[in-house]
Amino acid sequence: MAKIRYIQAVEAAMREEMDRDPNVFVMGLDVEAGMSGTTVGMVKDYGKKRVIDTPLSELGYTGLGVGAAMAGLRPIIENDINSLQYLTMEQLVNQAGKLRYMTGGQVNIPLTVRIVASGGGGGMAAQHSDSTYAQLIHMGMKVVVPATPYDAKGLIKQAIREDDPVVIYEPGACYGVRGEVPDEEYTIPLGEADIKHEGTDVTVVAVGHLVNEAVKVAKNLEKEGISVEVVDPRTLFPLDTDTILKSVEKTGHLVVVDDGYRFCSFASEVAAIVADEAFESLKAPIKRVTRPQVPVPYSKVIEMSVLPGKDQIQSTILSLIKQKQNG
Amino acid sequence: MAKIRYIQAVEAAMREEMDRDPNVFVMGLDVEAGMSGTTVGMVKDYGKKRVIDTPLSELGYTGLGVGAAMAGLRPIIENDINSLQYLTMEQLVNQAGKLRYMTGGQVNIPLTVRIVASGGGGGMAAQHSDSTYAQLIHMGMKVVVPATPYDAKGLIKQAIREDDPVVIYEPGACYGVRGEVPDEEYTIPLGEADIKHEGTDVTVVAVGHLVNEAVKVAKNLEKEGISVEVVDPRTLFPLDTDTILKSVEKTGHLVVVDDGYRFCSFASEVAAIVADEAFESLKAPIKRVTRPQVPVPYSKVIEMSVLPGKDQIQSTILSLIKQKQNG
Amino acid sequence: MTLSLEEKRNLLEGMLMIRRFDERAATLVDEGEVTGEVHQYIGQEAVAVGISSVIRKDDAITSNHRGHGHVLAKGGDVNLMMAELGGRTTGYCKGKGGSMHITSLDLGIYGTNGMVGQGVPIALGAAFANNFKGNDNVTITYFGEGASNEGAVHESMNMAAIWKLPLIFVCENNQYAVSFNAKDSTSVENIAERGKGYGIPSIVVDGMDVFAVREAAKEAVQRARNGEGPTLIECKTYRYFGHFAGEPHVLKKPYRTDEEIESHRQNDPIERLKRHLVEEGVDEVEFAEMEAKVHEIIEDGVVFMKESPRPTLEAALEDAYAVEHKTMPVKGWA
Amino acid sequence: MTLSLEEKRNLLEGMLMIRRFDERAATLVDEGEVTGEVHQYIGQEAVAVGISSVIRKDDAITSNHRGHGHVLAKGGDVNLMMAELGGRTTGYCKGKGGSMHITSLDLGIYGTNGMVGQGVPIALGAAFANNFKGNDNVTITYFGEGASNEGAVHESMNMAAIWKLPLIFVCENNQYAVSFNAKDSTSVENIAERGKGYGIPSIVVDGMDVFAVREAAKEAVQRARNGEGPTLIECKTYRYFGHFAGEPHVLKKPYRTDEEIESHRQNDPIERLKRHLVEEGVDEVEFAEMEAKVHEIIEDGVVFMKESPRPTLEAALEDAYAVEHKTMPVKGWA
Ligand SMILES: Cc1ncc(C[n+]2csc(CCOP(=O)(O)OP(=O)(O)O)c2C)c(N)n1
Ligand SMILES: Cc1ncc(C[n+]2csc(CCOP(=O)(O)OP(=O)(O)O)c2C)c(N)n1
Ligand SMILES: [Mg+2]
Ligand SMILES: [Mg+2]
Repeated sequence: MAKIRYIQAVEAAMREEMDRDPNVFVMGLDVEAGMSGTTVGMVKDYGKKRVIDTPLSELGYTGLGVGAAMAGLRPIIENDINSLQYLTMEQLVNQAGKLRYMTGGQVNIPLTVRIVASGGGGGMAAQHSDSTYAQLIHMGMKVVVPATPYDAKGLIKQAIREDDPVVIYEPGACYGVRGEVPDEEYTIPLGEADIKHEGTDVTVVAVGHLVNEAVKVAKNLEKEGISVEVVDPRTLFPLDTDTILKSVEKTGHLVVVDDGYRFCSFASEVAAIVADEAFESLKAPIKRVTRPQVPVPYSKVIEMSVLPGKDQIQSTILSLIKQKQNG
Repeated sequence: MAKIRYIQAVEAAMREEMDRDPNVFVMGLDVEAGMSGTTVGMVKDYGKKRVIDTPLSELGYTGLGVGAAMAGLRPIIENDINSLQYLTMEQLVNQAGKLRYMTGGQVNIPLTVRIVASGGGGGMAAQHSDSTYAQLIHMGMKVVVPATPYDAKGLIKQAIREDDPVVIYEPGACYGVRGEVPDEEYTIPLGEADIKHEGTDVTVVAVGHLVNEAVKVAKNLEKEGISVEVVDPRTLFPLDTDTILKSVEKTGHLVVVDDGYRFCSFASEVAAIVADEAFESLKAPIKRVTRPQVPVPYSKVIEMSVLPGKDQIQSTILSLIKQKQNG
Repeated sequence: MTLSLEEKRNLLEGMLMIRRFDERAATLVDEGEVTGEVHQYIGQEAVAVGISSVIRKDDAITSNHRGHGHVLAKGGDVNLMMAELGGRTTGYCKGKGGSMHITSLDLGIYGTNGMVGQGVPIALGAAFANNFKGNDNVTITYFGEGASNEGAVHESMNMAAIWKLPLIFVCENNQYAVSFNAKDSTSVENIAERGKGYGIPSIVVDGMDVFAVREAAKEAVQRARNGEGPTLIECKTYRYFGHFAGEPHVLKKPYRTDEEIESHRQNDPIERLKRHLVEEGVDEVEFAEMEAKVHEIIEDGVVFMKESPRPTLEAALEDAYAVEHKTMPVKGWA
Repeated sequence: MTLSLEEKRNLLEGMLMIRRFDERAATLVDEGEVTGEVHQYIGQEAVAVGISSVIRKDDAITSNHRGHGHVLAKGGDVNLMMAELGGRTTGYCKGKGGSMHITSLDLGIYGTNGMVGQGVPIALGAAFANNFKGNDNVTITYFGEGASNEGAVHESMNMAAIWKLPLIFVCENNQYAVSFNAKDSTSVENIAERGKGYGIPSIVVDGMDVFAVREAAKEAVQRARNGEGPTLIECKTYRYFGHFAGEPHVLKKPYRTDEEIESHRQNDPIERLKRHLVEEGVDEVEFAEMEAKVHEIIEDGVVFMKESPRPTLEAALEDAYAVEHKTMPVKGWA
């Protein structure tokens, strides 16, 4: 068991899969130079055949990934801005996401797309700070958002092996996080949630780096006698609804925490599922902590003001609990 | 008051705005020939300067719309497949949708994008049958889905006048619908819901052509003594939450009906809002009637099986009511 | 031109098959057996047949919305195609894809495609994979002159060029993208001009002349197999009918004159080859026999389709994922 | 070349202003006053200054991530730029846009832009609008050689050509897109080759020579004003520093040698113009005075920035829409 940083877990996952399967290759902008920090030195170890810099042609190289995957390779495409997704939507959603179905199950598309350092907080302004996974979830694409080094390694390895397209969002705010990772090989199946903190009063379903923030809040509130259960879905689609529903059945209270824009977000989905399937257990309104419905501003102080974090999680939980105590 | 078809209302709205404001122009694939049926003869009446065929360059001509709008024109861009949106996402969401904010309010972008004959049901297979509005709502773009000729005319006229980008989805299933439209000029403000059928037992919030289906169901069920209120938000963002909440406060029951894929859909959003803000009024689980999480198949029989319609709306309402009567 | 008479007969039969297939497909639309849009390849047959005559089964193609000809020329089975058009479980895609999505990986057909220009990057990927694997397979990507204005095509040409991929860009310039005349949609006479901007050898050929297409393709294929990179072949051609079967019902005002269409029919690739074969001593009776054979195959296909089952409702929820999950399929209502 | 000495002095001062501005911007990043990424324009000054010297205030530009030079040359105010970089309410965009989004419609600056290649279709729209309005304004769109591989650029070139829009494509070929060498990202020596595929007059100029850029621009502007359509000007240039300020901290292994960088510095556009001016009899003392003046303007800008207020938290929720709604702004938590 070694303690490593998230960014190292990401790299290790790719390297192990590249060692294991010669059909795996990495492609993206500046991957040879290792600009993102997750492919440093890879070109030396795997050669230019498998570590490939692309021109600025996001739609084209995503389509290349689709075709190469259909032909039996296992492309890992690295995008180092969330919003590059927009340029690639057609190939991602309308081709990669549909061709298996449209061909009657003839073709597998084992394409992995990694969104490096996803999210905001870098003082990069709105075009570089989006959260875009809800768009893909809506279209039924497999989406993974690992919060810890352990999850990152296990889920990225599984994503590469999965015979379907999988998009992985690696939150920038997690890159420096350290955590234990086993020395032995392991993978984590898609669609299995993980309870990151057990509790009985309130269920918090959180995504990505906000899982870690929610755990901090849970530990804080423990001291005050409030017992928070933090559920990390890890895979947003397919979604492990059972674990979420079971938790809400126990606690009767739900806060969903998601660094996406509010409307039609993953948070909305979890709220909708629970409002249907665990309605009888609910003792209070379902609360969401999300981005507001505005782009992310450049100026550092106010940037942080639109991004959800620990404070908002904590005060939302407290408002529910207070209601509970009063009610 | 004349009874006209939806498709005629769409055309009339554009023509009136083009007559009113010389800065309005229409651009898209085959608009000169009038392929979509909504621009027939326009080139004769307004000239090639204002009715412009574009090459197959969706990203480029959407960007053209953004720049032209910044420069003071009022472009109407016509896309006759929902999924053309994918190619344009960067200019739509990351430029048009953000530049006002990012420039500190300096620039207005009065761009109108019309999605002609949106949705499925045409036996065109998955790539031509998507529902894509949730992606834009998520990003805070203004989205309108008119269900009737009256709404189409009033909302399209308003969209063209609005100083923000607005995307209008004109459901294919509505194109043949006939309805009354006043002879006098009128517009409908964005963000005002319309109660299409009053009732007291269940609130149905429906979108687009499913509004019309929901009204049929409401009339059906009226005979059986079940009183259904059909709320048509008309504008999905900004959303008239007041009208929805008020209706649920009255009925205590909610079914959301949306021809979008289920996860992170507009239906999810309405459910999430109500599960938070009208929780105390809710007497039963919130039900959603949506597309399932699979692409639309080609084969006609099964195509209809994945698209939500009257039957699913009716049986969902009945299941809620039965629960109510039993509970 | 060192083609045997037998080979030339095959070219003719290939073109005839496409023409009769697409004529029949249109009547099936009228009959309500085929839904959505059918884009007839009629007039352009020499392109697909000429190209396919110099590639192997293990070579790949990607195609577009107007793809029946490409598929047939690459060895597509008429029964399975008809069944797909009819939305039957026996079709290439179990009735889930339809006309614009016929795919057969076994035949190297990486799919016709509903989105203009988007088959091109997919072909780039197939070519990339062949290069990666180190085999000598080539990939053909068919697209229209309209599609050449799509960003995806530009991006793909550049990448194919820099990596010297075994990819052949076949631009079928039939002069229209739906109603939009190529003269108005681009400022250059030849789309082939564009290839130069990527350092791709590019040529223009008479796409109504199956021999000419074949010759150009031969050279391009050789270059690709030798690891010398992509070629762009622009085939000047013409479609005789509407953009899709049924266009006249939709568009009251035609965008082309009857005279224009007629002038291109004078160059008909099938008639030209027939004339050539007659010169070479082939008896016209043979053509009648060929017609009869083709007719039978197609009508058998129609019967096969009509006798095939339609998919069940459960089928609608299958095939989306290789790896399912306990929560899948996610249904749309309770 | 009929430039007066005064005009040449202005060119020098324009280039010097850009260089000193971007030097200072980088130190402000180090000081933590400026967040995100600052992409220095240093080395490329002759391009923006040469182009801007032949256009009017009511002409428009769109720019990219490396846009300070374009903005300054188009008349950007140092105070307002510095304030924007510092995220202050007094900045061009009230601190909401930052370095990559400086916009001033008043000055015809349709924005620097964070997404590579995406300012180009916006410029197309501005040019379309001028054509629509029937005025004689021109639009300049600046983009890198890396951006030239984006589909959006290709699509825009074609549309500009078919509609003969008053748009000038200025490709700044500084030989790298971040770490990716242009030799590897495209197979042609000159991006200008691509223009031919659209029928756009295209030329290559020495982008380190402000006179050469100016001459090329003059001709292009004239053509555009006369309604004769777009031009593509490829400026061969070089950036002296990292892709963004701070790159050396991120990339351990440099992708260019010191020798390579030094060899380009030999061509420095500022030094070249200075030498020319000395030959024309300008006293070196003048340069020192110019430096002092530029220095003062920039330092005043820094002071202006530092003394300006940062936006309030409420401001974060403002400016997204021209037409608000009773439910707006939609907050992210209760
Ligand atoms: C990306 C995209 N844009 C638009 C359409 C609608 N559409 C289908 S075919 C077509 C014309 C294509 O023209 P071309 O590429 O020349 O092929 P042709 O039909 O002439 O064979 C259009 C506009 C589409 N399917 N996909
Ligand atoms: C669409 C898009 N892709 C990638 C990036 C990340 N990125 C920013 S600048 C840049 C390189 C651009 O190269 P070039 O166009 O040559 O301009 P230069 O930086 O050399 O001035 C990259 C890859 C981006 N911002 N936008
Ligand atoms: Mg064509
Ligand atoms: Mg560059």
